[in-house]
Amino acid sequence: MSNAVITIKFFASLREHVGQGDAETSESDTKTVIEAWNKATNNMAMPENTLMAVNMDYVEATHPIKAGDEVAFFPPVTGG
Amino acid sequence: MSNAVITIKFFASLREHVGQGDAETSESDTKTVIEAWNKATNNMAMPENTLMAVNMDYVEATHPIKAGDEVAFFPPVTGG
Amino acid sequence: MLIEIKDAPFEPYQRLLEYQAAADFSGKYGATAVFVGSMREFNQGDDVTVMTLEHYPGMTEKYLQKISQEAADKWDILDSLIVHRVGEMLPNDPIVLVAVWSAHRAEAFDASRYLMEELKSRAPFWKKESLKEDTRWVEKNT
Amino acid sequence: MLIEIKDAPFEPYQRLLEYQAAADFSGKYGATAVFVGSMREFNQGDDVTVMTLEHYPGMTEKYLQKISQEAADKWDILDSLIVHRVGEMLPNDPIVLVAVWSAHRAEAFDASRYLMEELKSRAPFWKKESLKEDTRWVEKNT
Repeated sequence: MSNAVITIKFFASLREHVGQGDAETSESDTKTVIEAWNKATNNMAMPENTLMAVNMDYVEATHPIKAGDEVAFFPPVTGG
Repeated sequence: MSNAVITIKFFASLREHVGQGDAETSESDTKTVIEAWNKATNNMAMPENTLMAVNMDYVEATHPIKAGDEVAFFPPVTGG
Repeated sequence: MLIEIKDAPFEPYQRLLEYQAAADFSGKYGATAVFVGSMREFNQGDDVTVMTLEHYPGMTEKYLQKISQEAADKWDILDSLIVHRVGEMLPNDPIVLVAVWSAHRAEAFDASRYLMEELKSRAPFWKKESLKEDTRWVEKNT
Repeated sequence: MLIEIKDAPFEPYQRLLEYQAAADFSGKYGATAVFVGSMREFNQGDDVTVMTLEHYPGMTEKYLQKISQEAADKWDILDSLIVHRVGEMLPNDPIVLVAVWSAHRAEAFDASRYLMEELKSRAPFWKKESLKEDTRWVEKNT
């Protein structure tokens, strides 16, 4: 986890919406979760209700990220 | 059920307390549930919390009874 | 909607599966809420070796039917099943099974709990515990 | 306290019985509250032929573990088991099993419902329905 790469994941309808499941970015130009979204989606509008996680914990869009983090975006969950 | 007999039943700890499971009495001298108790137990004091049923429905002590009825006395229920 | 009184040990999940397999709500239920009450080997600090469940035949069935109907009237459920044991039982033996099927979960949860609470307060069953040297009637439903 | 993700069909009551038989709470539990969620053959007025459950591997397990621990902290329960299906499934297939064992019933009822509500709102699973001529993501948990 000591490299400068940030892993980005999209799930379910959001994966289909952005047209990719996994992406990467570098620490240098992505300091927050929302910046990771903008970078990976080429500034697509984020759908309302999008949930965000960093290293598998729910966070807000302004949450800081650092090298090695895994950032995930997904729609409201519908399991159970 | 057209005879003049009233059937009286005791269950669980109350059966042991009064020393009998089943009794009978006649309509002529038992017009209410409490009278059936007094008749069948020879006027024992009725334990607090005793539950009463006539024809398998919960009733109060003053509930009237008639020939053919089945009257039951039992402690609070503890199933399940 | 079925209620059963059993005077011999029963396996609640097996009974549930049999009932479900024969039921006409196949494909319609998204939720099954189940409660199983079973015999503990201790109560109020004492070891219990045997428990005897007495009931009032006839009135028991009448009240289990009545509370099943009440649940069906109060909630949008597909079906319910209550099985209750009577007679002598041993630790770990199932005492009661309550199962409710519904399209969505809230109704199954609500109705199954209602059935248990009403059963516990209105169905004429009584427990007698055999301790090492004594027997006693259970006086409170905990 | 166990959580499992299954990518093939499972029989919830069978799994529950296996778990219970191997558990160390034998003789101590008087209450088992169980919830099974299963696939319905219709949703929002449409026939559903196949459902696909996607999840976020790793985060799913983390959150199921987390809510299991929360329930264990909030209520005096003996144990809990959560099994959740992923992948393609057919009508009547079990999706989720939640089981809670406790000495008395209130705790098992409360904790099992808590686990389901938290799972439904926080565990990263997503359902996609295959209709006769289309597929769609389920957007609301009903």
